Amino acid sequence: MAALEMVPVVSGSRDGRFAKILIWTGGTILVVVALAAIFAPLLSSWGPKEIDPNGTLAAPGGEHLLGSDGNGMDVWSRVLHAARIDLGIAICAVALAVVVGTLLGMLAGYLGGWVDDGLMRIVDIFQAFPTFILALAVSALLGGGFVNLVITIAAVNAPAYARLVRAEVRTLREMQYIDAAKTSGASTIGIMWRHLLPNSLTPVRVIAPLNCGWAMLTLAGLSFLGLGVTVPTAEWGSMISLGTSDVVAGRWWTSVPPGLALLVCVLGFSLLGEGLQERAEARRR
Amino acid sequence: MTAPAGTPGREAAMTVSLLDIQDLSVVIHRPGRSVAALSNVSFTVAPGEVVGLVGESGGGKSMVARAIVGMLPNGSHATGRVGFDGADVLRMDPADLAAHRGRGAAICFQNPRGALSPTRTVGRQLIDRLVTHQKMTGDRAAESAKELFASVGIRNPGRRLEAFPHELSGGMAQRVMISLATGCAPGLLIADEPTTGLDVTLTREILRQFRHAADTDGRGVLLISHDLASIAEVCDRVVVLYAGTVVETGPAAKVLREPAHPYTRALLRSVPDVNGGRVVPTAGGMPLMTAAPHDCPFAPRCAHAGEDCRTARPETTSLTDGWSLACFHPQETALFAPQEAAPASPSDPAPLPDPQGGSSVAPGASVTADNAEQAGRVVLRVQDAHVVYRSRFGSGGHHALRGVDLELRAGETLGVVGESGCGKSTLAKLIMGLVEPSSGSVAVAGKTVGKMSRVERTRAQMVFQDPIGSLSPRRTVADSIAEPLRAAKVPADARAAKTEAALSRMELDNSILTRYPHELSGGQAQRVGIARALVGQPDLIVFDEPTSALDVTVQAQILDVIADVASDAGHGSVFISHDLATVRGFADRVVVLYLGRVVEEGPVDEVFDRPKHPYTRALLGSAPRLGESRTAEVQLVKDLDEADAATGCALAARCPFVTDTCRSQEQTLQSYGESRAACWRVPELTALIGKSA
Amino acid sequence: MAPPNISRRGLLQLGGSVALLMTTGACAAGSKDNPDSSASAGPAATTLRIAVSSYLSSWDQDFVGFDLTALMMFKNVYPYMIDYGVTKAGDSEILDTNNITPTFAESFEPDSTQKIWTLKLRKGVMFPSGNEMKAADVKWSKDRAFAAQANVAGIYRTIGLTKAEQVIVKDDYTVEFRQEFPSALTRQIQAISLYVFDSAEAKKHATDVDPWAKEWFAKNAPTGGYFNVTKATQGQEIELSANKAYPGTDGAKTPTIRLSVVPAAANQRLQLQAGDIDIALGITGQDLQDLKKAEGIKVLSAASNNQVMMTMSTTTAPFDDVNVRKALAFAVPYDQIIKNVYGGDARPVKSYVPLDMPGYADTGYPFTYDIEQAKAALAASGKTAVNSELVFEANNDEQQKIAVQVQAEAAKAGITLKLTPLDPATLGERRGQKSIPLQITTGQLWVNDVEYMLATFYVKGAALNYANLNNAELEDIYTKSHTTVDEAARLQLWAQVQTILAAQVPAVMICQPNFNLPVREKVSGWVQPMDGLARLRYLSASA
Amino acid sequence: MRILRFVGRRLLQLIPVLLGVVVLTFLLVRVLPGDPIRSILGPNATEADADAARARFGLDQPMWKQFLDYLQGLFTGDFGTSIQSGGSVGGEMALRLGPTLELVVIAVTIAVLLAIWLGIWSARRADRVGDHTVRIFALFGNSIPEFWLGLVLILVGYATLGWFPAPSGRVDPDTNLTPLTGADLVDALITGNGPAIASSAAHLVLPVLTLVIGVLAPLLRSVRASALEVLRSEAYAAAAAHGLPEKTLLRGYLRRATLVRLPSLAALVFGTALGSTVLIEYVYSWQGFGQWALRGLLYRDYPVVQASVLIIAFAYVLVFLIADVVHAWLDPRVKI
Repeated sequence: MAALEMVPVVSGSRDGRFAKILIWTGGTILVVVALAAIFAPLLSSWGPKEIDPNGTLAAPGGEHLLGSDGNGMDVWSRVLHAARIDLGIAICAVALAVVVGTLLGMLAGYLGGWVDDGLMRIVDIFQAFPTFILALAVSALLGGGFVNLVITIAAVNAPAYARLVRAEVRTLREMQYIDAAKTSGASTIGIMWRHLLPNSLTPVRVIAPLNCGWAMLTLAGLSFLGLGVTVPTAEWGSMISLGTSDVVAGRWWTSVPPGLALLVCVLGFSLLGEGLQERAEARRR
Repeated sequence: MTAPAGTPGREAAMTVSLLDIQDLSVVIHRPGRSVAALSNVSFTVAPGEVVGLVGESGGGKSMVARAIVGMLPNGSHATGRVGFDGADVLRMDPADLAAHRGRGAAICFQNPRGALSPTRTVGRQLIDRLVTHQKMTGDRAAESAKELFASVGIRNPGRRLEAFPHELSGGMAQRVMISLATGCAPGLLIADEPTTGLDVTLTREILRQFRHAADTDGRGVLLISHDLASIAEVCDRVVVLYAGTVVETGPAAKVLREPAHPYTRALLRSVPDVNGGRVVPTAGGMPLMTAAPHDCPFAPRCAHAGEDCRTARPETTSLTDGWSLACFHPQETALFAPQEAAPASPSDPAPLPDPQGGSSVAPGASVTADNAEQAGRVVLRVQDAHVVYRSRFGSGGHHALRGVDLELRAGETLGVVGESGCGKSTLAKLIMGLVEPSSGSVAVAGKTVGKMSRVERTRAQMVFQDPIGSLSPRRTVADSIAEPLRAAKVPADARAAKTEAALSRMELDNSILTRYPHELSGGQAQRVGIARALVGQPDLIVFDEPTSALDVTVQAQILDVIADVASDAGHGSVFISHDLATVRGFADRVVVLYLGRVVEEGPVDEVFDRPKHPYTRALLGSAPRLGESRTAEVQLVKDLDEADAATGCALAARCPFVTDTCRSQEQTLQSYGESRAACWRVPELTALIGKSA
Repeated sequence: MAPPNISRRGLLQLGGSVALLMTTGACAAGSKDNPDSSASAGPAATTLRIAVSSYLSSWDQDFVGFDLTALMMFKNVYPYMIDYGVTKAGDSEILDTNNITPTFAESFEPDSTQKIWTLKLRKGVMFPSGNEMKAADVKWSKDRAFAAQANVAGIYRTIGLTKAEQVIVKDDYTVEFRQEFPSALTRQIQAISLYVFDSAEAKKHATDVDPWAKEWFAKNAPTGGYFNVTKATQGQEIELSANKAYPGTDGAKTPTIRLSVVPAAANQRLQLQAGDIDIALGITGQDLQDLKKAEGIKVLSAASNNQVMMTMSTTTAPFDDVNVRKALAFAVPYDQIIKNVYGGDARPVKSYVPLDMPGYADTGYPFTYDIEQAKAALAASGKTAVNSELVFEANNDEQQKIAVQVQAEAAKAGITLKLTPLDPATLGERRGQKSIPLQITTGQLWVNDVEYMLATFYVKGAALNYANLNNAELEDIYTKSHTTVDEAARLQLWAQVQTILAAQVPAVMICQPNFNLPVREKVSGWVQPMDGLARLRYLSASA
Repeated sequence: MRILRFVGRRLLQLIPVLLGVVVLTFLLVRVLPGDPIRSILGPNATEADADAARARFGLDQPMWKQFLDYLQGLFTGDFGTSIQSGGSVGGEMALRLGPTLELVVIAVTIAVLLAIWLGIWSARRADRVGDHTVRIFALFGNSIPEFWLGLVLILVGYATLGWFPAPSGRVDPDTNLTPLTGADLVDALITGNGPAIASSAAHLVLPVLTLVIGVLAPLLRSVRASALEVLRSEAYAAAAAHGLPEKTLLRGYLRRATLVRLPSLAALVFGTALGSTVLIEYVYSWQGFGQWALRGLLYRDYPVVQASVLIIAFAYVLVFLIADVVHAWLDPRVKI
C-alpha cells in the first residue's frame, strides 16, 4: 500500500506518455496543416494571387476572412496556399539532405581511410561555411525557384546528416552482425545496403522532423531577405516580411497570420521531433 | 537505527536478524502491462552472515536488492515488509531512508565500471562516502580512503585515488566498488553479481573480500549471483529465487550438495564442470510473471511435476534446521551420485547413463573412430601469426597475437582458453579474415584467408558471443540464416529449403523465420546463429564464447547443441572460451593463450588433468568446482593490468615461481609428455608447489 | 506537497532573472531619458537626427557607385563650387534647376563662344586643415576625376570635356574649362560635378602606388563643404557639424546633424513616432499615408519629377514588336497602381517627357488601361500570347508591388510575366548586357531638359537606353539640339520627340509619384531637391 | 603539454579545411551571376571605364593569377580592397566583427548558462508540470522566426513600454565612447565609461534576448537529456543508493557528468548563430558582420565575401576546437 510513497531517486516512467502526447500533438498539427495545404483552393474563395480590384489592406471580416494585404490579395487564401510551398520545400529539402548526407556518411564511416578523410574534410568545409552565406550564394547562383530552394536548404543541412550517419556507422561497423555478414560472404555494397543503411537511420528519423522545422525557418529567413520565394507566390516568410510595416501601423492581419502559421507548423515539427527523441531515449534505457 | 560496524560478534549476530524480509511482493505497473517481480519473498540475513541469493536473470534478485535500499523503480507497488534493524524500509520517511541508504545497507553494483561516476576520481567518490557516513573531515578521510583501498587489495592506493574509473581494469573497479560500499560502513553489504565479467583468477580473491567483511567487521553480506557454484564456498546460507519466488533456502553446503528443489538441481546440473562432468540441460526458459503465481512457476520445465504442481502453489516448508523449500516433490537423490563413485579421470571419457532422461553431452567422446578417415583433411592452418593493432597516429600499437601456430583437421574440435585480453577474440577474427595477420599466414581448407573470394570466405563460419547482437536488427531470421547462401548464389527456393533444414536441426519452429532479432530470446538467437553457421556446410566453424552471454540453464541447452554440431565429421571446430569447464566439455585438443602467446597446448584431458604451465595451473585452480572447495595450487600475484609487458616470459610479472631467467628469456613451447608448454621450469614445478603449500 | 513548492520557487527564480534583465535595460533607458528631456528644451534645436536606410559605401565621390545615400552625403560635405538656387513651388520650397548660382565660387561664366568657361574662386575660403581653397585644388580635383575614369569623367563627355588638359589654371583663384563644343547643359553638368578636394592635405596621403590617395578618401570624409564630418562610425552613424568657414549666405542652419542607419523601414517609423529621430529618409508607400495621420509628425509633400516606368527592350523578344509593346502599355492598370502602391499620391503621366519639364505635352503617351485594346494590339502582332520576364530590384517594395499588379493584369491580356527580382550586382551586369526584355526603372533627370532626357534614355549609346532604341529621327533631333539654343526652336524639337516616342513605345510610363518626407513637426526649412539629394543646410528645428 | 600538442595537431588539421573554404569561396563568388564592377560605376560609364575599374581591382588578370595574389595577400594578413568602398577589407572587417561577436558571445553564453540551470532543474523534475512547461516554452521560442520575434520585442519593449532604447545603433553617441574593439560594452568597460556601459548594455538587451530565445531549445533539450541520462545511470543510482546527500549528488555526480556533451553542441549553436545573426542585425539596425557580409554578397564585393566567409569559417572551426578542449577537460575519458 505504501509503495508509492517510496522515493524513487529518478522518476520518469511516464516519459512514454508525455512522448506520446508530444508526438500526437505534433503529428496532428502537421496533418491539419497538410490537409489545409491540400484543400486550400476549397477552403478559400479567393485565389492566392488574385488581386482585389476594390483596394488593398482591407480589414478582416467582410469580403476577406483575414483581410487583404498590401497588394490587395486575400490573406487567408495566401496563408493556406503558402503551406504548400513551405511544407513542400522543407520536407523535400530535408529528404534530399538525408539521402545525400546518409550516402556520404555511410561511405565515409564504413570505408574509412582516405575516403573518410576526404569526404569529411569536404563536409567540414561545407559546415564551416556560414549557413546564410551558403544559402544566399546557392540561391543567387541558381535563382529562387522551388527546386533551387530545395537544393539550397538541402546543401545547408546535408553535412550534419553526413556526420550523424558517419558516427553511427562507425559504431555499427564494430557490431558483431557486421562481422557476421562479412563472414557470410556479403559484399561491401550488400553490407551497406542490407545492414548498415536500415540501422543507421534510427537517429536520422529522430532528427529529421526537428530539422524540417528548422528548414522552414531558414526558408522564411531567406524570403525575409528577399532571396527566397519570389512574389507573388504565397510563402509565409515573404508574407511576414512584406507585412512588418503593417504591424507597426496596427494592421496586424497581413503579418500575424502567416507568422502564427509558421510558428504553429514549426512547433508541430518540434513537438514531433521532441517526442520522437524522448521515445528513442526511453527505448535506449 | 543503523547497525554499527564491527560491534556484534559473529556468534551473537547469528541470533538477531539484521535484514528480515517478510512476504515481500513487488508488482511493477507499466503502461500496458504489469510485472510481478517478486512474490511473497521471505528470508533473513544476520550480522556477520554471508547469504547467497541465487537464480537466473529475471528471477528477481536485483529487485530484492533495490527493495532493501528503498529504490524500487517507478510504478512499483510493494507489499509485505523489508525489516531492517527493526524498522520497515518500505515505510521509512525520506529522512530515515536517506540515513538508511549507505549506512544501513550499501550495494556493490554489478557492473562496477558503470556504477562509478565517470567524471569524478575514485578517491573523491570514496571520500564522499566517508564524509557522509563516517563524518570524517578532509585529511582524515583521505587517509582513511588510502587504507580502505589497500585493504581491498589495491596496490599503490595513493596513486589510484587520483584515477578516474575508465582508467581501471574490471578487477580494480570491482575492488574500488567494494571499498566504496564498505566506506559507507554499512550494516548490510549487498553485492550484486560481483564476479560477473571477471577472470577466474580474480573471482575467488573478490569473493574472499566479502567473506572478510562479514568475518572481521561483522557486517551482514548478501551475495547475489546467477552462479551458485562459484559463490557457494563463501556463503553461510543460500536463497534460490525462481520467477520472483523463493524456491529453496538453506545452508550453503546442503543446498549445493543435496539440492532438493528441481530448479536448484537443474541450475547446478546446467553448469559445466572443469573436471569433465556432464551438463544436463533443462528445456524451456523462465516465465515472465504478470501476477503472483497460483501454481508452481517451475512446473512447465520440471520433470517431476505432477497435477498438483500445476494447480496449486507449493507452500514453503521447512526440512531441517534452516533448510526450507517450496516444492510438492522434493528430490532426495544425490546430484552427482555416479560421478562421486567414479571421480573424473582421463581414462574414463565414456558417456554416463543419464538418470534424468535429458540428452547428455559426452566430453571428448565426440571424436569417434568412424570419423577417422575424414580426419585427415586439414581445415585450418595458422602459421606464426602475429597481429598488431596500430594506433592511428604515430608508431606503436597493441600486439594482440605473437606467433601463434595452429592446425586443425575436419572432425576435430580445438578449444582455446585464456583470460580477457589474451587474444582469443583476435584469433577468431584472424581465422575469419576479419583482421589481417601482420605476419605469418592463415589458411582455411588450404586457401589463404586474405586471398579468398566472397564465396570461399563462407567456408569458415563463426558463432558469435552476443547472440542477438550478431543478428542484423532489421533483418528477419530467415534473411540472416540464408546470408551465406546468398553469397554463394544459391537460388531462392533452395535457400529456403536449406534454411528450414538448418533451423529444424536447431529444434526451432519455422514460425520463427519471419521474426526479428529483438523478438527472440537469447537462446533462440544463438540457435539461429548456429543455424547460420551450419547452413552452408562449411569446412570450419569458430565458436567465440558462444554461451557467455546466456543464462545458466540456457547455456546448458546451447552447449548441448554445439556438442552435437561439433561432432560432425564434415568440418573442424574451434571453441573459444574464458570458461575452462565449457571447453573441457567437447574439445579434443586445447590451447591456452596468455597475452597473445600460446603457453600450453595438448590433448584436452592431459592439459586439464595434468597442467604443466604455471598459468594453466593457476587458471584451473581458480575454476569453481561443484561440491568441493579447494584453493588453487598456483596463485598469480597481481592483476593482469598491473603486469607490464617486458622481455622474457609473458607471465614473469605475475608468476610466483619467477626467476631472472624467466625475465630475460623468451619462452617457447616445449614438449612435456603429451602436451607442450612454454615454461622451462615445468619439471621443477611440482616440487615448488609442494614447498609453497 | 514538496514538489509543487519547489517548482513554484524555481519559476519565481526564473521570473526574477528575466525581470532583472529588463530592469537593467529600463534603468539604462531611464537614465538616458533625463538629459534627453532637458535637451528638447534648449540644445535640442542644435541637433537634428535623421534616419537613413544604409550607410554610404565610400566617401570618395570619384570612385563611388550609384549610391543615393552617398551622393546625398556628398552634396553636404564636399565643397561644390556652384549649386541650384531655391524657388517656391506652391507652399513648398524646391531647388531651382534653372537658376544655378555660385556657392563656394565667386562666379562661373562662359565666354562669347560658350566654349571657354571661367571659374573664379573667392579669396580666403579655408579648409578645416587651414589650407586655403585655391585654383590648384580645383585642378587637382579635376585631374583626379579624369584619372578615375568614372563618374565625373563620364558626364563631362556630354559637354565636351574629355581630357585633364582642358582644365587650365589661370592664377591662384581662376580656372578655365575649355569645352570641345558649346553646350546648353554646361551649368547643369558642372553643378553636379564641380566639387573640390583639399589637395594639399590629399597629397600627404598619396603614395607612388596610390597617387590619388584613394585609400585615404575611401575611409576619410572630404572636408570644406557646408558640413564637416565630426564623427563617423562605419555602417552605423555619421555626425555632421556646420562649417563656419562657409563664405556664402546660405550656410547650414543647424549646428549638428546626426544620421543613423536604420535599415528596416518599420523601425524608422517607430523611432520617428517615438521622437527618437526627426527625419526618416527610408519610408515609402503605405507608411507615408499612415504617418500623415500620426501625431507630432508632418509629411512634407511635393510634386516630383521622379519617373516610374517599365522599359521594354526594342531589340529583345517579345518586345521587339511594337504591337506587343503597345499591348503591354494598354494592359497596365495605371490608376490601380497609383491607388494601391502610392496611396493615390502620384500623378498619372501623359508623356515620355516628365511633367513640369519644358516642352511637356499631354499627348505624348496615348495609352490607358484597356484590356480589350491590349488584346487587339497583341492580335495585331499576330500573337495571342507572349511570355517575358519582368525584372526589378530585389528588396524594393514599391517595385515589387508594381510588378505584382502589372503581372496580374497583363495576364488578362495574354501577356505572361515572370517576376524576376535581381540583386544590384546581377542587375548591373544584365543591364550592361542590354538583354533585359522588360524592367522597372525609376529615376529623376538631374537636368530638367529634354536634351538631357534624350541623352540619358533614348539615343544610341545613352547610358540608360535600356530600350535599346536606335531611331534615326531621334538621333537627328538630338544632334540638332546641341546647337539649337533658341527656346522656341527647342520646344519645336521636343514636340517631335514626343510624337516619335509615342509611336515607338520604348517604355510603359506608370506614373510620377510625389515626393514625401515624414518629419517631426519641429523640423522646418526643407527644400525639395530636384535631384533627390537632400540639402541638409536648409534644415532647422524649432524647439 | 598534451593539451598543447592536441591543439597544435588540430590547428594543423584546420589548414586543409580553411584552404578548402578559401578555394570554394573564391570560385563560388566568381561563378555567381552579377558583375561587381558595374555596381560601382555610374550609369554613364563606358566599357572602357569598366575595364579600367576592373584593372584597378586586378579583375582583368587570369583567374589563377588572381587566386595566387589573393593567397599571397592572405599570408601577409592582407584581405584585399573592398570594391564597393575602396577601403581595406581587413580594417572594415575589424570594425564589424566586434559588434557581432559581442552580441553572439553574450547571447550564447547566457543561453548556455540558462540551459544548464533550467535543463538540470527540469531533469530533476522530469515529467512533472514544471518540466513540461519549461520544455514547451523552449520549443515555442525555438519555433518563432527570429526576425519576427525581434519585431515583436521592439514593438513591446521599445514602442509600447519604452523600457529599451531605440533599435538604432549600439550605444548612445552622447556618451562619447572611444571605440577600441568595436564591441561597445567591452569598450565601455575598458574605458570605464559609466553612461556608455549602461547605454550599450541597454542596447544589447533586446537583440540578446531574441537570440537567446531562438537558441535555447536545442541546448536545453541536450542538457535535460544528458542530466536525465546521468540521473538514470547506474553511477548516479549507486551514489544515491549509498546515501550521499543531495548537494554532493548535484555537485559531484550530476553537474559535470551532465555537461560533458554540451560543448560541441554549444559550438554548433555558436557557429549557427554567428552565421545567421544577419537577420537580427537587420531588425535591430545592428551594423555588424552579417550586414556587412550580406551587402558584400549582394554587390559581389569579392574581397569582402571572401574575407567574411573565411573569418566565419575560422571562427567556427576555432570554436569547435575550443569545445573539444573544454570537452576533454570536462570528461576525463576523452583522450587527446
